[in-house]
Amino acid sequence: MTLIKPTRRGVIQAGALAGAGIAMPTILTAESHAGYRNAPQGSSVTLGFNVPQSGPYADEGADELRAYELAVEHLNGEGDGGMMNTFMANGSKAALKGNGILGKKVEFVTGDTQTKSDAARASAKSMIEKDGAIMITGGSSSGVAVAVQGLCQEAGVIFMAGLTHSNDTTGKDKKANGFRHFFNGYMSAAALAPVLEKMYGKDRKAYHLTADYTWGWTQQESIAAATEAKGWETVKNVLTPLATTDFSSYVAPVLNSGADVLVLNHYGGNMVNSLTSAVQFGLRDKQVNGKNFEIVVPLYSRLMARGAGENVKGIFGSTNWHWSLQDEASKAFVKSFGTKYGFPPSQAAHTCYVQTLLYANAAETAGTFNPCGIAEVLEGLQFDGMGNGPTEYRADDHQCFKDVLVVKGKDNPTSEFDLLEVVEVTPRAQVEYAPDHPMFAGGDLGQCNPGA
Amino acid sequence: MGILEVQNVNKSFGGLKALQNVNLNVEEGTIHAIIGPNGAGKSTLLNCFVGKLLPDTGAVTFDGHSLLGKKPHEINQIGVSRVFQTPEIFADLSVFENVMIPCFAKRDGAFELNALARVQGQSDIRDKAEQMLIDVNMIDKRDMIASSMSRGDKRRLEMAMCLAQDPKLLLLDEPTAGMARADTNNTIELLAQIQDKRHITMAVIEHDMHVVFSLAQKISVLAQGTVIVEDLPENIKGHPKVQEAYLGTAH
Amino acid sequence: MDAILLQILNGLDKGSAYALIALGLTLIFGTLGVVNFAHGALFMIGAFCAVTLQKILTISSVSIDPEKKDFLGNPMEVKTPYVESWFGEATGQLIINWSVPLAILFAIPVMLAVGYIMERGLIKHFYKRPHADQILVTFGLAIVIQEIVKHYYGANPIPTPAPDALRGSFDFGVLLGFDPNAVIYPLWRLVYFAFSALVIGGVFAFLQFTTFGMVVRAGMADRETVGLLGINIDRRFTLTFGIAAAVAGLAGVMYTPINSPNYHMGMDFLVLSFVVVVVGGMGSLPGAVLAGFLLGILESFAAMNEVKSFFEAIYLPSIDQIIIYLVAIIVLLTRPRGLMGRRGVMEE
Amino acid sequence: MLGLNKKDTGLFIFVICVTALAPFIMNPFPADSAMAQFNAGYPDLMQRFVIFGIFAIGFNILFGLTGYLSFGHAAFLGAGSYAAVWMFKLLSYNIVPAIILSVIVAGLFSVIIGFISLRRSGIYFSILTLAFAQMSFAMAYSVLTPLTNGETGLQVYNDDPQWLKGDGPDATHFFGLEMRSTFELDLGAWSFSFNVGYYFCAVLMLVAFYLSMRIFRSPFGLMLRAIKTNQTRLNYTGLNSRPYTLAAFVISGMYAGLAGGLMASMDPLAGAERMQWTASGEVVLMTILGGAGTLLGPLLGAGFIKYFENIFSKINESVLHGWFGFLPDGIENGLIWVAEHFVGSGWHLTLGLLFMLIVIFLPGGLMEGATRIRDRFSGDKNKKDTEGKYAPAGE
Repeated sequence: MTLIKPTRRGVIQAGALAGAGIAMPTILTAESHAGYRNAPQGSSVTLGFNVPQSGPYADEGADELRAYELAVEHLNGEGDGGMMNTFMANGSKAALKGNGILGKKVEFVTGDTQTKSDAARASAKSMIEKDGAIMITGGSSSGVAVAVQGLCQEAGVIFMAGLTHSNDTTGKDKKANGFRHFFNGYMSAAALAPVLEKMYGKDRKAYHLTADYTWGWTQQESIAAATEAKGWETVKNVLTPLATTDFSSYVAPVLNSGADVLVLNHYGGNMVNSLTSAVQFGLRDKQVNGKNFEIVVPLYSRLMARGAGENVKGIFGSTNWHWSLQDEASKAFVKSFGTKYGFPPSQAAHTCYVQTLLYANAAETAGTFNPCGIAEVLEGLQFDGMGNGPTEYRADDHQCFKDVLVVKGKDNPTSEFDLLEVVEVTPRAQVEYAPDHPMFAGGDLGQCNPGA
Repeated sequence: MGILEVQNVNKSFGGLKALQNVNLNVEEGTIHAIIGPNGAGKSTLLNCFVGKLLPDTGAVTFDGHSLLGKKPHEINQIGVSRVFQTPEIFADLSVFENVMIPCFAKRDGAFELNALARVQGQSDIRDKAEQMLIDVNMIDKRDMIASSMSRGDKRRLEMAMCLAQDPKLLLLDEPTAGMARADTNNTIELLAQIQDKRHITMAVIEHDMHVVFSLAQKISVLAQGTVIVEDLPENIKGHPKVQEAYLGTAH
Repeated sequence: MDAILLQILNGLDKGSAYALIALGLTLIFGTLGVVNFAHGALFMIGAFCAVTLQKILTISSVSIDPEKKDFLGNPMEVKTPYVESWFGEATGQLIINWSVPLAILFAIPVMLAVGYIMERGLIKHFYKRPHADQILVTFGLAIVIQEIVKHYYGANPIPTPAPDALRGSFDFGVLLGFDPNAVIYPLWRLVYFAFSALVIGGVFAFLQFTTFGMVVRAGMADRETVGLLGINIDRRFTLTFGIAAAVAGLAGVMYTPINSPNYHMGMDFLVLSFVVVVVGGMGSLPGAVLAGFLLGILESFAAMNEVKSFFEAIYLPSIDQIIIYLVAIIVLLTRPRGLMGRRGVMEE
Repeated sequence: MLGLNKKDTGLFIFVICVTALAPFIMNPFPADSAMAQFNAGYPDLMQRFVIFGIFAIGFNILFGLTGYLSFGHAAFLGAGSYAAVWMFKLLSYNIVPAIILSVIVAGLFSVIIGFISLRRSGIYFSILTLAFAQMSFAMAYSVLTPLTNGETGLQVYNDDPQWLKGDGPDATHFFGLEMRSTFELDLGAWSFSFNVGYYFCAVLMLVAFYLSMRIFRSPFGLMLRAIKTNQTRLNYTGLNSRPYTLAAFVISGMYAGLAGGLMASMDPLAGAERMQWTASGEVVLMTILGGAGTLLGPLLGAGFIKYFENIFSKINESVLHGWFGFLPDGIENGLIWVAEHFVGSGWHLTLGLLFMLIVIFLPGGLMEGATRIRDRFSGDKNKKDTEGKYAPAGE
């Protein structure tokens, strides 16, 4: 008889059942010895890849899944090893050996988040309860990331966040079992503001359109604060309903509002549609206050930006990573991904791949799959060779700090993937903030939970 | 004093005057027929009795209550039941259930949340419904789904449903419309029986003179929205005004 | 004033899409008595007709250019559309550039065929079934269509730009005596509105002046009687469904430059178009068109900052999120059968 | 027994047995076999089966009996969930006050929406309920964020007051009995999970099912069926249909609230998507798919949809390779190529196809399929009644 959660009552009930005369071998498994949930048995370890496979972010989810499969291949010693060859942790070569993790072959299960908190949690729960996943990772929105992170905290497994950009994920909703490699709204703003100042000047009036949910708000708050610090004025912030598909009514008043910059705090489909509307209304051909009217998209997703076609040309934004980076790590990753799938990876794929390697390395270093052991290694980990330069997993909030890319829609793309060009790599020091920064305040990591 | 009194009722739709100064008096315990050519306003008048239409002016009182502005279920609760031109029954339910529903309405009023009682446990209702079905000779069909019966049977069922409430007044809107001769005669017999046994007041709107003269104790003739004659059947037959209304003034 | 004019234009534009979808929906409902949850999918198929034509026109011959490198550093494949090699580069590019308007010609036969297959193959068997069954089967069909499109085109939006000549914006205000730059409006959106008006007019004229239309209108008024007249109603039902599908499809084709199409755009419009149909009144064609434009305009007004702050002052923040539903509730409570609905339709 | 007739008692005992033995029934395949992918006997999914079962049973009381098709019932589910999580935040993780409040809140909410919406019937009613639910969703997602925590979903934070918590458990519990405690029974190659939360939900589902049986067989249920078949006659029989429909609406709203409260009790997070029209549509689909107006149908429909959502979506290419690995490469790849369209990210396609097939070939939903199978086995072809739907109340 196995006790997944050997709470007092569980034991009593189990005892009663055994007492009722059901004959069975009574074996206490490694679980209770190991002292943590879903301790891997036998020769393999199971990871849970929880990505959107239906709904608007399905393509992003599919790209994440490709990256995970690649990471699993590399961990198991197949393929060319990708970034495993460049990965440096705390100044020395990473502990990964290409024989799985801690000698156990890496297997995985997949699920569909549908980009809904409920469905994402259901899917993650089934991975934990049914498939015995020891770690959950993935996702393409902050709502889902926060929801699944909370679940993993309760269940006692590690959560390695996928694409989530809201300040809250490592702010007021941070959890001891959750880790985020992706950057956030504050960092986007801090990286963008100096570039915007340089390109468009100090004296600018900005009009914000903001998706009316938590990510939109934190993004808007961040970018408004950062640009105002550079002398810009925020003329107006208009919240747009999430379900909006036609932004014409929100874009139409912009030109006569006295503003000369439009900031679109939108992501994914919202961003494609609002940007298309803005360009259609001729905003970019106009002069206001004697300056060219400009549009800014704080968070770019290359995959989605393709939907906006030529409209992205010349528009500034930020991104976590881009395949055109020329450091060895990025090149190695693009090569192994591109060879396998025939096209370059997205930033979502990159962050997911990196998260998987980081997890594997932490387990290898800690010598255990115990979430608390892994968390201990990840906290304060300094690593490099993962495409973003020297990076640190800050212990206070489990957020990665690294350089941020400021990008611009390319004027003369040479291929369908060649949409963005990196304008500036904003150094880490510029985007760093104190753990108790007001935009991130109110959260509590709590204690690491091993689930048993 | 009649049990149903209609005084000076006027109703017009746009410019069309459907009812003009209609006066009518239905005596308790009688069968009162309302006849008239097509478009005379018979249905409009009936709809004024049951709360479907509100007259422009005038009064309709039943047993001392005004019927104006009341909803159909309220009018029914004070003792007026109605039989429709095409039988309105609960087509998806069994015959027995069809009859039980008015029994519940009689016992419990317009609304009663009997969510945890059992239909099977309501012996008073069941006995009464059974009796009703025996009365209309349908007890052998009690478990049939109502929609699968013949039109004559549906009419019988509808009558049984109305009678289950022991109404003081039964309104019948062309009860034999579209029926075969045999069914018509059956219905006449049934109505006569009911009148005999229960002395229920009935107001019948009818086309078929055979039915009217077999049943009615009094007849009102409606033409162009007004009552032109109200008299005993034997006086109606040769009445010149009635002939004029039905045949026109040509001769 | 100019702000209001802008929002009216926006409203007419949104209203065009609503009206076109609702028109077909109510036509199918009124004549065939079918609640078609796959109608949004028809709109989406129309949009993907434009995408498909664009793909067909850009089918290319591939040659290797050793000068250029792709993202892996290998020699790059250069694609030349066959259209360009056949008609010369300039003409070829012009054809590709005009692929969205050209897609109208492509979409009409496709949509008629889709409508024909749907009606003959599936919907026909559901005329006499309860509305609940119709909802289930058409919803299932909508999912299947969506998934097929997703399989071939992915989940991300696909850019389908308007022709260069119609891409810019247009100083609409100057025509009406406003200051320059006061009312700037995208050309394509004006085209979309004009096109919709044309299609709506065409459908009404067709129903008004042809025998076929008379039968359809009579069928909407009283289905049973028309059945008794001995008219072969079946063939007409099929054609009605085809027309409704074509109208939804055309709405989709022309919508693509406004918002890049994706596989779930039909579902986004589905609920809204049902609200439009019901607000207009079940079974009323003019009602559907009226309600479409009305809701479009109100939605645009609700997005105005002045309106938003007014409603915020009376404790109704984010009025733009709920305006359509709020209007639907108010209309249905004051006018029981919507703006122009008839008694007894879909009230059981 | 319990005021049920013989047939209903039999049905009820059957349902009790199935729910009690669900951990065995849902896990028919050995844990390490290739078919284990189809096992559904893990706590979360079993909880979902019964919780959505409650939701659908309640919805069926409104739709199946009166024919009023509400497209906004998810609003009550969401309201119930929010109410429950607030109780966790303010009082403690004990689920009893949470569930009570969720039923009350959903009940009050449904009185208001029902009172207004029931002034109309048919599709006008459907659109009114849809409009209310969509408004609730839009506001919960944005302006009501202080109450609902918007996109992220309402959850319990460490600094929430939890006045009554004391040193009670840190997870949802029933007077100390933690919902998440599970014990596993390994029998040979098989493994079965018995979860406290599941059994708690199952007991409430059985109560809900029992109540719905009683309602179906009560005079009230008879009136509701009468409303569906002929409202005119009902009014001319002296019955006021409005209070009956409102009562049915509120009862089904409270069922939805109970389901919402239980969802939050099993997993203390309430997301706004729970109120979206797709969620309302899902319960409509469950009920029609299972068989509207039948007692057991909604339960079957709920199980069916949740099974596909949670099991089929998780079958990926490597699982397929595991299944077909024994075949020659060409055939293997061909089969995988076909199969992968229907599983994993293609699970929606399978669901859509099944919706169509079921409604085409089984007009009465899954229940009709079940009845046909039963009749085939018992050889009784004349038996037409589909499990009480048309059973004359007089027998």
